Amino acid sequence: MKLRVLYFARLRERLGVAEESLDFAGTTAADLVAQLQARGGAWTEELAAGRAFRVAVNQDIVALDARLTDGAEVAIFPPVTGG
Amino acid sequence: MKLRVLYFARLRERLGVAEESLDFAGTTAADLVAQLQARGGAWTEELAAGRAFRVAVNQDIVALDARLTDGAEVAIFPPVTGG
Amino acid sequence: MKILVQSEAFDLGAEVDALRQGRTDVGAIASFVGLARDMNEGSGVQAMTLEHYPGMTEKALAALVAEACGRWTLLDVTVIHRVGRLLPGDPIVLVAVASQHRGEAFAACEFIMDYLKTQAPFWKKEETPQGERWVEARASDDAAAARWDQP
Amino acid sequence: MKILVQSEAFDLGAEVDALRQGRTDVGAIASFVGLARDMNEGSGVQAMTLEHYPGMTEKALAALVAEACGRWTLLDVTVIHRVGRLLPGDPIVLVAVASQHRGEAFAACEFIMDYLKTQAPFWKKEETPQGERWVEARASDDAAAARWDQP
Repeated sequence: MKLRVLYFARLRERLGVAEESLDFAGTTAADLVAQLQARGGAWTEELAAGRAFRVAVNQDIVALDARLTDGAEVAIFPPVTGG
Repeated sequence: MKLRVLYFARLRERLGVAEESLDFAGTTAADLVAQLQARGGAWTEELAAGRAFRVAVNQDIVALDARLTDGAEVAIFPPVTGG
Repeated sequence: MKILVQSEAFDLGAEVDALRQGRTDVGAIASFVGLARDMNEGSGVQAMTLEHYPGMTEKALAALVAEACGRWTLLDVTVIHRVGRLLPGDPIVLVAVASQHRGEAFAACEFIMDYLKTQAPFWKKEETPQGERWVEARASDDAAAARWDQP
Repeated sequence: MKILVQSEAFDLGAEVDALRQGRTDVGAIASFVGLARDMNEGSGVQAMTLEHYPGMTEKALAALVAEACGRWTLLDVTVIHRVGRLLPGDPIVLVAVASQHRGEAFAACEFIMDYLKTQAPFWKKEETPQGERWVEARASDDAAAARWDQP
């Protein structure tokens, strides 16, 4: 399936990308994170287990076992700090 | 001793007086209330035991066992309802 | 600290601006405006008149603010309470609290309102279709104030 | 209900007036303004930039307001959050809640702020004498939001 993946704030800067289109053969958000982590470098480091990041699917924050669907907008970002 | 006694709100209306100067031979706020209650009519009714009223001495709310001093400003009023 | 008892209306925006003007250490301003409603205890209210105890009112409000400043770290506080005749929709009371962090601003603002309701010598008389009536003190206000009592 | 994400400043007085204009059933308006401070985590802050996630931000704020309306009886709510570059002293966020009674207005206003701090996709980057830094999420904000979790 095709996904649109967005990155924000510190993760956007560290990964060097704000948005990309991606082919995804897995099932869950955790599978996507594993696929991205396999890219090495900052990807491996920032998306390691235990690092604080959030995943939103179609603009709702989800747990890592959430299932992804074709055409979904997935966003990965640090814990929020507004207000 | 001499006291200046003020009445507010519903009590002022029911008692028909906003302010008076008073000779007082007792000791405590409770003694003053008993002296006023002895006037009969609305005084007896409004200042009866169990009726909700507050006593302030020199602009601080006090308990009925507070001692009064010569020249004190004593105020008697219903529970407050501002805000 | 600014404490006023007045018949005139107040300007929330101007009062909050005054709390933060010329300073960059304020992180949070919690404020409250209480307004006259057209309905109370199940019957219509056409107007109300607020009576107070001049002298004691200011003293009681200053004591409330001092108590709040002792409980929380506050940068500034404004309390304005109106007296006289007010119509439904008219603002009655303003409390605004500036602090570094929001938790303290919210707590102090609500504390001042809760204590004001039970400690400051104001009384409301309402004009209703059935005539004039003095508003009775409410047990819920005593309960709200009691929440802040220290153990 | 009014929810805005904007770079422009907001006007607290005008927003609160809008909540009460033309109605006489509002008894209480609790409001909160969060401001940029010149100091955070022990070092000076010369400016900050607020990034957000367009689309999700508005959706997350609307969900917070809907959650508040489900928990309390509210008459109206306004939430405005600024984005872009801000200087110390600049207002960042406004939450204003109108209701019949003050307890609900205070609770809903603080609830919305606490949840906004942990749920709405905004991120702050500070400019300090030591360079730029992304603000880290604070455990105290998680704790403040957790207070509202239902048992």
